[in-house]
Amino acid sequence: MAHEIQHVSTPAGGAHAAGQSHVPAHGQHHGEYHVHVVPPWLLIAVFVCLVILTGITVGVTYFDFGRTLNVWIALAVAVAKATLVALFFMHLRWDSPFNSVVLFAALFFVALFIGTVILDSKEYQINFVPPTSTSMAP
Amino acid sequence: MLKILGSIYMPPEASTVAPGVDWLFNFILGITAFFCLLIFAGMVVFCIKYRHRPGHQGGESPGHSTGLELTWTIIPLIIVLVVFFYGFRGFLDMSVVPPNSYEIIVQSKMWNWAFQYPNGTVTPELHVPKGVPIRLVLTSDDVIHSFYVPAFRTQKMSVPGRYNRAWFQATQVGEFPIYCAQYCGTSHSKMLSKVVVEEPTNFDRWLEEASNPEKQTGFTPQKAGEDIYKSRGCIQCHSIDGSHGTGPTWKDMFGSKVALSDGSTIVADENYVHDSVLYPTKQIVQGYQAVMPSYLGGLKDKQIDWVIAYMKTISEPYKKSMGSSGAVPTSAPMHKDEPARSAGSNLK
Amino acid sequence: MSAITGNLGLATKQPEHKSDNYLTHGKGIKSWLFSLDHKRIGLMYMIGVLTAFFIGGVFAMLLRTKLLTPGLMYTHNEADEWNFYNHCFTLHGAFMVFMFIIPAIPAVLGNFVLPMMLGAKDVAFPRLNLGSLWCWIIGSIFFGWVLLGGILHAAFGPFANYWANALIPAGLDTGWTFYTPYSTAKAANGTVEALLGIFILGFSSILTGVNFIATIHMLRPKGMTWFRMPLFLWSLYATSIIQILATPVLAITGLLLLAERTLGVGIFDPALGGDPVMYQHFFWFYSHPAVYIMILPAMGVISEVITAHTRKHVFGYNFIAYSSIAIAMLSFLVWGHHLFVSGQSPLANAIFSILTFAIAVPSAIKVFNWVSTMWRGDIRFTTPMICALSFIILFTFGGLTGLFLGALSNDVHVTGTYFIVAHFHYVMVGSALFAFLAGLYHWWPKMFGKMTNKTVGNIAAILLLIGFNLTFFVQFIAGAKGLPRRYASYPPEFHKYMVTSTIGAYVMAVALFMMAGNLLAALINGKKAPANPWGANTLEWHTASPPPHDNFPVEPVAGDPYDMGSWVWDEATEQWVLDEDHARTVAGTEPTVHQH
Amino acid sequence: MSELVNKQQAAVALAGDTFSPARDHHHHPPHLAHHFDTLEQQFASGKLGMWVFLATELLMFGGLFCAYSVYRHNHPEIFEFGHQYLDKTLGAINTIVLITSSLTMAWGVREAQLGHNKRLALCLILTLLGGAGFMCIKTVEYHAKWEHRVFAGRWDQYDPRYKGPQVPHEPPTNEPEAQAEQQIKNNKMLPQTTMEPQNMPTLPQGANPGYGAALATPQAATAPSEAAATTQAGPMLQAGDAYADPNAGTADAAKIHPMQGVPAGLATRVHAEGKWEVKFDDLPKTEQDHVLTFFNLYFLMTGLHGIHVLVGMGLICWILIRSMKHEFGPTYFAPVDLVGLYWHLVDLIWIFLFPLLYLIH
Repeated sequence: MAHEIQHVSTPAGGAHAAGQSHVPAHGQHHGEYHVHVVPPWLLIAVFVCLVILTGITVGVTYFDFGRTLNVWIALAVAVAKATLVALFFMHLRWDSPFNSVVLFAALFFVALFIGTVILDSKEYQINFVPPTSTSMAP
Repeated sequence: MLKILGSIYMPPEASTVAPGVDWLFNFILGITAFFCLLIFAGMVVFCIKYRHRPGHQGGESPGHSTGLELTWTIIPLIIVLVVFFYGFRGFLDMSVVPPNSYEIIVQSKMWNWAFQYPNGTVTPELHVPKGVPIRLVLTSDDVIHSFYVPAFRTQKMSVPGRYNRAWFQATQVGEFPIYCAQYCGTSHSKMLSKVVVEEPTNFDRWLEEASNPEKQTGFTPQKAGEDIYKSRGCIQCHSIDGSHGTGPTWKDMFGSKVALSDGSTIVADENYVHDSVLYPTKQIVQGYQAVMPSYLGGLKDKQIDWVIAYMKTISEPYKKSMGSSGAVPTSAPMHKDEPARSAGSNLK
Repeated sequence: MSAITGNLGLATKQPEHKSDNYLTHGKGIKSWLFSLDHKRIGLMYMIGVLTAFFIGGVFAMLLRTKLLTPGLMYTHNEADEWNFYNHCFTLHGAFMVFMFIIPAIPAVLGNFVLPMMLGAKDVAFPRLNLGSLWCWIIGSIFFGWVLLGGILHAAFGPFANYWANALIPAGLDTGWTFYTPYSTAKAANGTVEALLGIFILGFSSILTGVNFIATIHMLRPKGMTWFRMPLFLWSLYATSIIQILATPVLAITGLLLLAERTLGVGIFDPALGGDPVMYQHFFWFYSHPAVYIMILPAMGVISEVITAHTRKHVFGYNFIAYSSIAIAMLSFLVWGHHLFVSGQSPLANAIFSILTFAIAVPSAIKVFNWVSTMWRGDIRFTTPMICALSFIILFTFGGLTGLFLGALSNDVHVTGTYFIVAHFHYVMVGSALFAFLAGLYHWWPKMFGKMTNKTVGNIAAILLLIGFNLTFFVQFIAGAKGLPRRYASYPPEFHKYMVTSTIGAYVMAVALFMMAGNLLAALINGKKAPANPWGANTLEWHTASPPPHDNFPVEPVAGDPYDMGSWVWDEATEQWVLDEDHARTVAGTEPTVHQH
Repeated sequence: MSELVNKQQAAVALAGDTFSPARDHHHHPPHLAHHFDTLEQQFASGKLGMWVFLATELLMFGGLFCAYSVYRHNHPEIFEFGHQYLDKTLGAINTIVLITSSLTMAWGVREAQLGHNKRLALCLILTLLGGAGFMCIKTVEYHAKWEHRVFAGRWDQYDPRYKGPQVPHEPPTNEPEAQAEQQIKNNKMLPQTTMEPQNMPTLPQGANPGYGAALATPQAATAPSEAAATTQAGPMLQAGDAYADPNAGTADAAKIHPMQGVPAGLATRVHAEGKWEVKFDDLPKTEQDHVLTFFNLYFLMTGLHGIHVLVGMGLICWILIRSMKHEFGPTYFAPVDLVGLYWHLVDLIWIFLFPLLYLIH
């Protein structure tokens, strides 16, 4: 895939950047500024994929694969869509990897939260039948 | 030796799990004391030896020592795993209910406890036989409370909307306090009760008496009716001071004329009360909703008779019609000018 | 003009500063309230959190005074008395937790010190920083409104006017944990305002966290690799992780509670089809990590203070740094230990118990490393050092008593009692407050250019330590004996413990007033502070006291932050001066001199 | 270590003859804040900050997803029943609308990077239209729920005059006993199973009508009590014996875990040929409450999402005004990019909400 990479010089480039790069991790040439411009065909392609996936996820509901499988299919399609949006619309594909780490950390902790609370779900009793005052004291 | 020491900071050991808990407590206390001494001694020695003073120079020392640091990573890790193991084992003892245990339902409410025995008797204090595993099923009417008996080392929240369970087996005859250990509002600190541990034979005798008021000393139908009024939920909706509740007040009701929602009028006699308790939707008093639950199967006819007897003692029309022959009971209604508010209603 | 830039291990000599510093850089109240300068924002935060601490402290004294007797102390009616007590402990908890301890070290000391430790001019997003301050102010106004409303209600009773009753909150009596269904169905009419306040305060915390993470990632100076960062920065970084990942869960929990209380949406209230234990899961998913928001930065402060005042390189830098991150990660996995008796499944209990023990290990590592740092040091008993030593004592106690609570069978006995109260006060007050005081005394000369009085400070610190132990140690015994917490009235057998505890509280109050007075006195007639009064080598000591508006006239280059040999005591000027020869030896290279 | 030193020296060498140029404010590009050295550093910081903030947003929605997961995990049939009130078609249209607005937003970022402020403004206007369209469709849906009397919370919280749900008219009966029984039914959450044993077979094994049934007839409970009262202390179980569920196999296991996953009324009226036989209005009050749990979650999740859409639209307006002033170009487009990130996150969340709420099979 060929991507347009724009090399842009900052107006007062050389003078500034010279040296004082605060970010040891970044090895770019000083005074140049890498801007990744997403080409139109890619944007359209991602959009078309998203529409198709939306169609799939709606279409799937007309078939019964069983309660569990249907949920997982729906979630898998949603994850695929979300990945497309994050990678291309949100530029993660070309971004500093640490931003992806942040996203994954957030998803990990959401999963941890939900997973652990569900672990306890056998204990939640929303069909609880409260004893009435007929039979119990105040 | 540890037992004597423990009595300084622990309540009496009155259940089968208590010695185990206390043993673990003392074990951790030992670990705590050891590490505290180690760390504090190190601090004191260093503070004295390396204090800044004329002529003292701070020496060079290694910036780290992986061996040393791994040592004080791994040793605490082992210690905490050991503590976890014992804590977990003790917890299993606490949560695995022995089969065939005696079940008591604990129901909490702001701010009192009610204990229901298998025969349906409900008491505000918990009586248990010694040496019998007691299984508690806890639930709450309103907010979260926590059933806590320090002497048994037993605690479990009683949560509305679910049943929690706990069990214990008392090993000592005596009376032990029950606390509510989860904050539950104004009178949280007075949500106290006690557990009375008795020999099994005494317990059986007590239960028989408790379930049959007629056998209790000082039994009168009026008093038994008042107990039912207080303990079986009537008090929540029916006042005895004339104020409006969810249901009509009992003050001066018996023997008076009652206007019903269908426009008719009826005299509140024995039949009316009896029917209202068992089939509450049959006759709705004007201005009230049909919300009262039926006590069909919940109260026996004899118990309803006691309630009626109690209602008679707080009804002026009835007493007048009887030529005020009945003595005024101790639980006489408050004065008419009293503000129409029961003691509990101004609580938030 | 020539300037010397340092080399590895060599501090940067800053040119003599002009008379202009950040305190005098702008004039007028607006230049403070809307300042983008991280130092000024830190000071504004300091005024705020100390006010919250004072209010919370007043409530604490009211509580302890009431507990002198199991009967009536303030009123003639039990219900009023108990309600008053319940409101007091709720507001004590809420003010102390949400408005004092959580923002205290990160937002005050962190804001002031973090960019300077990085040699930066400011945090990454100064406007966000100001936004964080204002979130704190607005959130606190909500709590102030709850407090004021409570007073109005107590004074004038239920209002005749419908709107007055609806709009003026009637105080707050839910406990700071807001357990449902009490908070949504029964509690006093100030819960909504308080929840809004917590929601907004949460954003203050989140914005600080976002700022610190971006700053530490992007604004580290030349020479400062991750493992050359001062340990305070490691602990702030770990704290920020918790702030950004846990606080939003508090926000959504608060919103759900609000929806439940105002609209009758039933997620938690069983009467509406919810489950109250799920609320506890939600709440503690935030509030347990929040305990580490309080204690992690405190540990960072102690690492700085101990090294500076023992004049020793910190022992086991890597272990301390890693343990900060380990604590931050593990802190998310232990919330269930607050639910051991609330009906959680036994499996979950076991998992949470073992993870709770796991988190004890990194804490233990830190304590051992601090003590080892003192070995062969040159210990100076300055006020920050006394506070730090007190911290180690109290944190050891608080941490080790956590073992009692992590052990499942023991926890069943002591949870919900005064044992818990004592345990978390040892950790939060004993440790976090002492660390905050240590940090204030340590950086006060940097903040205001004035030295504090050592004698008064030391006496106050020791008095505080004594008062603290008097107050809370007996609570361990009362708790083990079975006295539940939040009791307005108590069985007579506990009277002696309660009285001892109250006496201790008065001692603490006196000590805290001495502490505060000493700090204020320093502002008025304190000795002028040099740039580096302690001879510490982290970058904030390389600039003037108080620092200029932009922190560093010359961008510093970071070396080893704990290389104490770089600074030597100059008898003539009675100041610590930079020993360039030493620094050169440590670095092993010649310093580079650049001509401009 | 030596490698590090070399790197540092290289960095110092790179500094060349200019030391600390960042101090010279007048040399700064107009959008570079004083505490950053380069625009790139500033942009990277902004982007990192935005991602960290998005992480907090994810955690915030995580709370709602958590509540959703727990309730759906325990009561799938309630969700299946409830979701029939949601319009799948409108949901799908809304998904497409939001995806389209995401496309125009991403395109807008591209135009900003290239410095085409006019085209950027056009993209932003299209994005705004998408957001507005989304909210309009959402309003239509919300209105339909309101008409159906399904919404977050309870009527009496919105309308104090509301006097409870309209109970379907029941033929009056003169038999007081029958009335009482009817009333017991109304007071119990599981009326049929308590009073009409013929409904029992539809419940799975192990399901128990619940505690209320046992308590309602204390006489029945007296019989086992005699046996229990004389029970001797059983030997304490060895640790680990019945660890998985201490109550498994005990007589009252079902009391402790009453009704796992089976709301009585709905289970007895499962849908035939994809149609539910009962409507929301026909359900007893207690079951309506359960179904309302689904709608509570629906309104909370879509409501919070809708608030985010509105905030996003506000931010886009701000960017739009700035783009009209031609402020953006190759060296300065960070605000567009960051607002874009926020807008895409809103899209991301909807991508999950749509199947979870609308497409429950």
